[in-house]
Amino acid sequence: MYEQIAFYLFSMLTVILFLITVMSKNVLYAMTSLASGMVLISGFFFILGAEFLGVVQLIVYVGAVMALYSFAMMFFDATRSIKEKNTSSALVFLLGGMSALVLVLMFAAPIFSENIQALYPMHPEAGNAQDVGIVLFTKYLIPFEVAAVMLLVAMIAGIILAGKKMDRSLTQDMSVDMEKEIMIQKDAK
Amino acid sequence: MLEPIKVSLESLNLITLAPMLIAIVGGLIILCIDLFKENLDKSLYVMLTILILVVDFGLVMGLNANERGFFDVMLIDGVSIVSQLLIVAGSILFIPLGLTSKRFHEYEYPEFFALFLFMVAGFQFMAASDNLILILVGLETASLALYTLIAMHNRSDSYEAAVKYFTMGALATAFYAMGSAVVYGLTGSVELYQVAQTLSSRLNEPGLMIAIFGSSVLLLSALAFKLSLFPFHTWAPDVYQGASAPLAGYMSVVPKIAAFVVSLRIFGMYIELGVEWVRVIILIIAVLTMTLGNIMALVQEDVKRMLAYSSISHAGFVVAALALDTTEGNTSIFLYYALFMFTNLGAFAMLWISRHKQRRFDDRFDNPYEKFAGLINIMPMGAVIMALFMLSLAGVPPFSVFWGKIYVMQAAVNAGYVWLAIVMGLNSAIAAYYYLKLVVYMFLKEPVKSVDVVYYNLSKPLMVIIGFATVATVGAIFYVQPLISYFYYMISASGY
Amino acid sequence: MIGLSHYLVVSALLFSIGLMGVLRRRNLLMLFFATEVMLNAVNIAFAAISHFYNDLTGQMFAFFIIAIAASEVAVGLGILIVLYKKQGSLDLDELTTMKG
Amino acid sequence: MENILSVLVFFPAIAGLLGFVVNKESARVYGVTVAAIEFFLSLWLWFAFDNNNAGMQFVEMIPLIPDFGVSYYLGVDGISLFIVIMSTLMTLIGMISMNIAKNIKNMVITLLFLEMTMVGVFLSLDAIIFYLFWELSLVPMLYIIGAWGGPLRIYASIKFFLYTFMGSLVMLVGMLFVAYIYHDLTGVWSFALTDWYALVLPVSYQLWLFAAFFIGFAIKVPMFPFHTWLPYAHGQAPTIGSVILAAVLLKMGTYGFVRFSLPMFPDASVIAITPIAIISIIMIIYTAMVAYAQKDMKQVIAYSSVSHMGIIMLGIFAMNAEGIGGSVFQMLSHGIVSGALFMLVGVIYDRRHTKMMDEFGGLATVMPKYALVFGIMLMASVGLPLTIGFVGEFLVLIGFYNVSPIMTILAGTSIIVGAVYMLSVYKKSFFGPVTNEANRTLQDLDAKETISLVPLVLIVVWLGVHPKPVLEPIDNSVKAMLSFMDEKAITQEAKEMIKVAKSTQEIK
Amino acid sequence: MENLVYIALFAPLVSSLFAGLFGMSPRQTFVGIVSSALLFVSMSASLMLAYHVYQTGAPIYVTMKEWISMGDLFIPFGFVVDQVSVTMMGVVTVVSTVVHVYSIGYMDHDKSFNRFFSYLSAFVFSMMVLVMSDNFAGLFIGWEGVGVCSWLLIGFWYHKPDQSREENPSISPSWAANEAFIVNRIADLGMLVGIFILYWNVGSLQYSEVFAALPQLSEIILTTAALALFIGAMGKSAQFPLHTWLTDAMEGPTPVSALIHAATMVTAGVFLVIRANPLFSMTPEVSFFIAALGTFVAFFAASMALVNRDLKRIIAFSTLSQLGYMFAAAGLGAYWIALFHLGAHAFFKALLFLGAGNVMHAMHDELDIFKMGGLKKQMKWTYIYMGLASLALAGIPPLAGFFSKDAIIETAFNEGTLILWIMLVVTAGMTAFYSFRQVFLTFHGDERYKAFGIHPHEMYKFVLVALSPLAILAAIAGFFQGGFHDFVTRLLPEYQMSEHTHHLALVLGAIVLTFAVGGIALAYKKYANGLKRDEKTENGFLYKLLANQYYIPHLYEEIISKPYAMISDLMWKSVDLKIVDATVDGIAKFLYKSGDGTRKMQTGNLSNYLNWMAIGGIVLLVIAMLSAMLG
Repeated sequence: MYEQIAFYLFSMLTVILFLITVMSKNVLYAMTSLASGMVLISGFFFILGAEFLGVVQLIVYVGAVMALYSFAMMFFDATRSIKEKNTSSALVFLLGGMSALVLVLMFAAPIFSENIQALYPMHPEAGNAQDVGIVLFTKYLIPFEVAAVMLLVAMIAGIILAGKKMDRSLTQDMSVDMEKEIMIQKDAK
Repeated sequence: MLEPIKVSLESLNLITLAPMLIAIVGGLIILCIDLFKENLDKSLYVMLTILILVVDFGLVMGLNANERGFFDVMLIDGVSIVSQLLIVAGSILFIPLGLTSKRFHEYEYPEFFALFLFMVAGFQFMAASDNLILILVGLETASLALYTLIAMHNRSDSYEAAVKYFTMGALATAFYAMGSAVVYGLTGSVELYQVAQTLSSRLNEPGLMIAIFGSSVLLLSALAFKLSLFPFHTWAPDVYQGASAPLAGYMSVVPKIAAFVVSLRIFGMYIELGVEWVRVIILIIAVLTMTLGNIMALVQEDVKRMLAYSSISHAGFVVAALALDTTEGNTSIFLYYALFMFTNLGAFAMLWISRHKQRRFDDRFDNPYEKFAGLINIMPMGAVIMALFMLSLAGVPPFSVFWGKIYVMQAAVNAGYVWLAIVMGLNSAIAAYYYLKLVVYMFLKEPVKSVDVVYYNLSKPLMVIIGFATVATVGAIFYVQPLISYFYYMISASGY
Repeated sequence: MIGLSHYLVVSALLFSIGLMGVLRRRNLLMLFFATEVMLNAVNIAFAAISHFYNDLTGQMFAFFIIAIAASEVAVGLGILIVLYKKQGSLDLDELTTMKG
Repeated sequence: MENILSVLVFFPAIAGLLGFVVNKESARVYGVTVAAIEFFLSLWLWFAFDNNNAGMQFVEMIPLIPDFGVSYYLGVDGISLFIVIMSTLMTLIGMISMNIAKNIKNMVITLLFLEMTMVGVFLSLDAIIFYLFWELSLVPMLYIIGAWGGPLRIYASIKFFLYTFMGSLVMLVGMLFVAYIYHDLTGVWSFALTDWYALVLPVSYQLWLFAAFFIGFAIKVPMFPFHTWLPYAHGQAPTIGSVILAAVLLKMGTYGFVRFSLPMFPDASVIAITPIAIISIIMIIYTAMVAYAQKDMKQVIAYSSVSHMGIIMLGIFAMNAEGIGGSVFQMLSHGIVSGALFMLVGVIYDRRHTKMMDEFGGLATVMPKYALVFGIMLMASVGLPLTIGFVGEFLVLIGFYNVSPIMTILAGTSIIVGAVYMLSVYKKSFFGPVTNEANRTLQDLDAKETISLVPLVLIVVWLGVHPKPVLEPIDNSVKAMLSFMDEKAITQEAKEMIKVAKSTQEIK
Repeated sequence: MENLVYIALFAPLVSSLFAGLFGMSPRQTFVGIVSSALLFVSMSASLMLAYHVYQTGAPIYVTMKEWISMGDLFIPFGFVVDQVSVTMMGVVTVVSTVVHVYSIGYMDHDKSFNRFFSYLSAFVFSMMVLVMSDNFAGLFIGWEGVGVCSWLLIGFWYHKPDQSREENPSISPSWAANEAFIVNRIADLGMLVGIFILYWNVGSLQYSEVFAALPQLSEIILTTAALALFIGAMGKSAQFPLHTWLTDAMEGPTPVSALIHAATMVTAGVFLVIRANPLFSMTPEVSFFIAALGTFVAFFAASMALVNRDLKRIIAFSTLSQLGYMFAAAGLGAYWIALFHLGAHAFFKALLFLGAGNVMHAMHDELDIFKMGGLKKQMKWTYIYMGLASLALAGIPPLAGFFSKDAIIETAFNEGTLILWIMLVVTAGMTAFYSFRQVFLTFHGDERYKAFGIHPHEMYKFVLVALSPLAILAAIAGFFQGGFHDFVTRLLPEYQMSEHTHHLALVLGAIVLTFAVGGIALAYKKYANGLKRDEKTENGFLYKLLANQYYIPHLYEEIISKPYAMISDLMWKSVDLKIVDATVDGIAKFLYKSGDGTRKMQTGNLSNYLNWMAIGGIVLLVIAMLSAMLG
């Protein structure tokens, strides 16, 4: 019963919040509603018994990602409402509606099957965090490590791209080649 | 409390990880070297990268086919070995293009090479797994690195390219994730061999077709983006144009090989299961892609952009072979890209040596056709070599791409798709026009502007690379046999 | 009783909302928000399927999607920063030098 | 000298590569020397050729891609022997007569590569190798037309390339399909023609494959309505380009019909007789009329080529030794005669820089030698007995008469309409008073031109009077091919239509 | 004997090549002399062969070498010297030797003197090949060879410009040459078809084998073969409707007209019919058609000659008319008579032409007989020669023409074809009239040429001497009729008049003679005392019709030449360029345009790209949904 109430409440709220995210002209509103929506999604996770995921959702999304976005927003000075020449809403709603229709139809299909045996079954007695931990560090250790590399890549990327060195473009600067030649000449001397 | 899990080290089959591990560790080493001593020359890093990749290549060679490792996440079958070899070989061939006589922004970063190696590792993971999670993670690792590498060229075009590529990539990721979710919902698994098993038993359940088709379509949208298939190709020309020539050339080959492996595993599975619909859709997309790519390439003013469209068209060719789902068809994918790689390496290297820091011929383009006008008078060997590459791309025998084309067409004919082979043939004829256009400019027109700028960026290492590409392009006839027999053996051994 | 389909339908709706955002947004930052929405929608689907199959794989996938989303934000914002430095704007309509 | 064929194919290519080193001023002499050596090599081939052997000789086979059935497979028989010799001869003659100031070195190198591809096409017995040389031959020609041609040269060269390329790709699909069938039946991949000959295909397959090969060959021939690239190519090409194009490249198409279509698809060929004959007749009459309407001398010769190719096509589909042998001979004759005619047009173009006939008139008075040679070639072109042109045309018509008298009569109008346009060219340019002052001081043939034209005149007469040495090997090979086709044909109609020569029957 | 055959055959070739060597050098008299000598050699050899054949009665077969051998087709260079061919050889070599010698004088002032001899000898060689060949292909070689030489010789003065048809009915030598060649080619196609029919039904082209196999062939094949061969003959012998070229061919130098367009080449058609007599005698319908056409042409040509003012054209029409006679004879089965008339005609017609040449030479190439008159004073010998030849032509006894022509007319009577007989008789009268109209207008009456400031003079002596053999032959050839009959009927079918005709022979001869004499008398009355022009007649319809050759050349120009040129132009400009080529270019342009169109989707705007991607995905999803729902 609680589950039902929570589900419908969360559903309605997320839909509304994400619609605001998508429709709002104000970055701040959009971002705030996005953050709130994500919190609510973690609520879904809790309902579904994926507590660990819910926590990660809160930490990573609401914590890290939204923080990043806020910083970015400040950097881009995007607090004021933004003038966008949005794509004609007819097309947007048509496409969005269509995709919603098709996806809903698809998911309305009897996807669920009783016959499917869980490959990595949950153990309600042990708790979600332990379950996740065991699977993550056995079966999904490799993706986990690769994800680490991915994060490293993202970090390096962020550092480089936002770094000062990017301010002077060697790609278009012909003088750097001169410098090099001069240095070579110096060495020769 | 749960039982602690005991796993023996042998069962993990760690060797399957070794090649990627080398690349990742290599990337880390480069980062460390930079920490210890700054301002080392790019040549060092290029050579280090090559060395690391060579070791990587060697390790891939040493892998045994049809093994699984690490809780079955890693899949080392013939396809993954072949594709990894191609990925690594492609990387080895393209990275020395950094050794130009002029300095370009990205090569001044040691991180460039680290990212490059991580990217290679990412592609290798894509190729060496049938787990949708690892595929996605590998894909993202590689893609994120690639976006960065593009942006690091550091001029407004490359940012634009990176943004376009990135944003569309993010959308594609969403499609991929949604598709995987549907697959997961259908089968309770994201490991393709499990998926195939479960799906085959569920295939006859009523009302499920829509979900099966839907899952395939969502995954197809995501991979079609990577493979630059119509109508998901729109990024390709802009990104090629914005990226530096070596990277553009690289993008036209290596990521596509990785994406083809994934497509092969996913759509091969669908077709194998008897979902003919997927084959039809892929064929339609393939025909549209090769045709539209071609006719758009006809009207380009920039050689690099033209090559971008042409590589779209080539991808259309190959994806048609994929849809055939025969051993020959699958072999032809790799054969085609192996042969295409050499030619494209040469073509993009030629663009790269002619790269000038300023756009002296056109405001919008680095490599307008006019730049190559009368190249025969300025740089006869260069013109001849470039013409060879163009003819090869056009599919004139005996140059390398011809053998790829003919094998693809043979595969189509063997699978009973003669009309497809004819469409391919006619498309090749259309394609010949824009390749010829460059040849015409080089051989039959008078130079437009001063002479020196055309090979502004030339250096000895690049000459070696171009020489290699030329030899590989011209002499294809002599190594096609071993390639075919090896690829065919590996691919049939892995059951495709 | 709330079944799997309910969750999936919510997921589908959210995915479509995200898609609409991607379609209509011209500001890159806002566009990124929309992609986040799409990924989150998928996560709901994974978590729900995982719950109903009593299988952990879905949660794993959702977990990795979160990681990917985070990395994408980092790289994406990095690119946006260089772009903003150069262009002074995040408007897509001003980002059309390469075309045809 | 077992590998003389390889030598023939690759000698010019290697010489072409080495040619990059040769000094610009000496390039021409180098080219002539190489072409001469190549020509003598081909003559040696003839000398060593066994006239009584109707099959392939000097066969060389090296597997290149065994998994795919591609091998380096060369051989020569009576049909290809003389086309090869003609190719080397015309290259030599063209090289001698060449009158190009710009970039002569590039021209020489290009020609040598072209020679390789030409010889290669006629000697290959592997479909893929054949296709390889076939396609490769487009490239040097593209360059020759495009770099040394007239004002529309780029349009013309690209049109030439793309048109033929398009057709040959369809043909390639056909080849792949044959290979597939071969693999299906035998389990072995092979593109070797001799293997393919053994295939007996159902008629429906034959028809489709015939159509695929037809497109490839027909565009090259060029058959109506695929001929429109030819006037542009000829009109824009430099003399040497036209000579080679008309003399050799067009023959690739007709040679392809003889080498591929007939023996591989006998039933389909028999079914195709009527449509092809109709197209050929259209080619003969229609293009002759178009030729008559031309104002440009070279265009007349260009269209006349199409008309003559119609005769050749007709003979190939006569399905008897007279017709096919006549066609092969006519290929040689057309090669030499039209090559010579193009050279002759080049002669006047070099002097006056125009090819418009209304600019001339009365040239016979000013340039008697030129007029004489032109007249001889003209007569050969209209098929005067005792010139090379008659033998082929006569054999073709007599051969096709057995198929359809009515169509033969229609095709036979070629001797009338041919005379109409050729004589009108001659009258407009050579007869009448000298009206244009610019023509009054024209030089007659110089030494270089004489040296290059006189051998052709001699050949025209020699082979017109004594064609036996050439006809005999052709005859043997064609007869063998026909009896083979007859055995292979499935349908009764085909068996009836394919006429095995009595002499071959007696041997059996 | 073989050697003699080769000498007879190749001496003219040697002569031609020898003269050809000097073809581009200035005039060399010795070239003419050597050529004539070689022709004399050929003539001697021919006559010796004739004697030999006469003596032994056995034909000589010579096979020089193989020419074409392909499939089952085998064609050698084979020659036969039998009664028919040796007759022809004799006629050809005699006339050509005379013409060669004559030409030395006639072409005296022409700077292309050497070239002329080369062509002329080449013609003789071709003609010899034509008559001597023992197979149809060899015949065709000669057939085409003489065609080319005729082309070369008609167009000998190629430098003359084109004129309008009113100024010069044959426009220009080069035009006339082309016309002759092309018209002949039309007929040659028929001949080729005949050859093809014979080959595919007999399997050989050797006369002996073909004729031996004829009885096995069906009637339809025989008829078509005969008809096709006769079409060939029609072209070469300028039978209606392919006759226009012959009068235009008079543009050539007069010796050429004499040799080619009177004595030898034009009779090749007759020769063909005679040679292939086994075939024609088996096809009575075709033969009758030949006879009827011959008769018609005889009459038709004679009618045109009545009013013509051109010296050479009159003779040309008369040639045409006489060819008609020959065909009539051949068609009626009297092959030997045809051959006899052929020989006789060759002599007197060559003589007539050469005489006309003298006149032209004297008159500075003036040809209009209305501008001549009274030339007999200045040109006595020529007058005698031409008068003699005209008498022979008119069929006045005892000259050659009488015997041969009379025999033909008698044959027509004998065959019971009265209409033919009447026409032939009337034609004989017309022949006499126009011949003497010409003679009188040229040699008698007032000296009209003086008004044009011309000073005529007689031809060189040696030329006149050289003409004497012809004159003698024209005069006496008729007496050999009996001998000739015995000689050739060993090969040719015998033709004897029936008893009935034999009885009437004198009467018939008298009727013909009456007509001939009547014609001469009429001519004498009208023209012997100078030209009296009659405006009314000249403007009459009939006169104009005849003077304009029944408007046939105009008609041909309007319905053949002009439409052909127009259609050709249309084919090129409208069909080839606007349809065929434009389609090809259109496809290319369409592709290029669609490239331009589709590249618009590449706006450069990321938002559009994302839209495309989303559209792609959604469309695929919708297709997926639809196809899943529809099954």
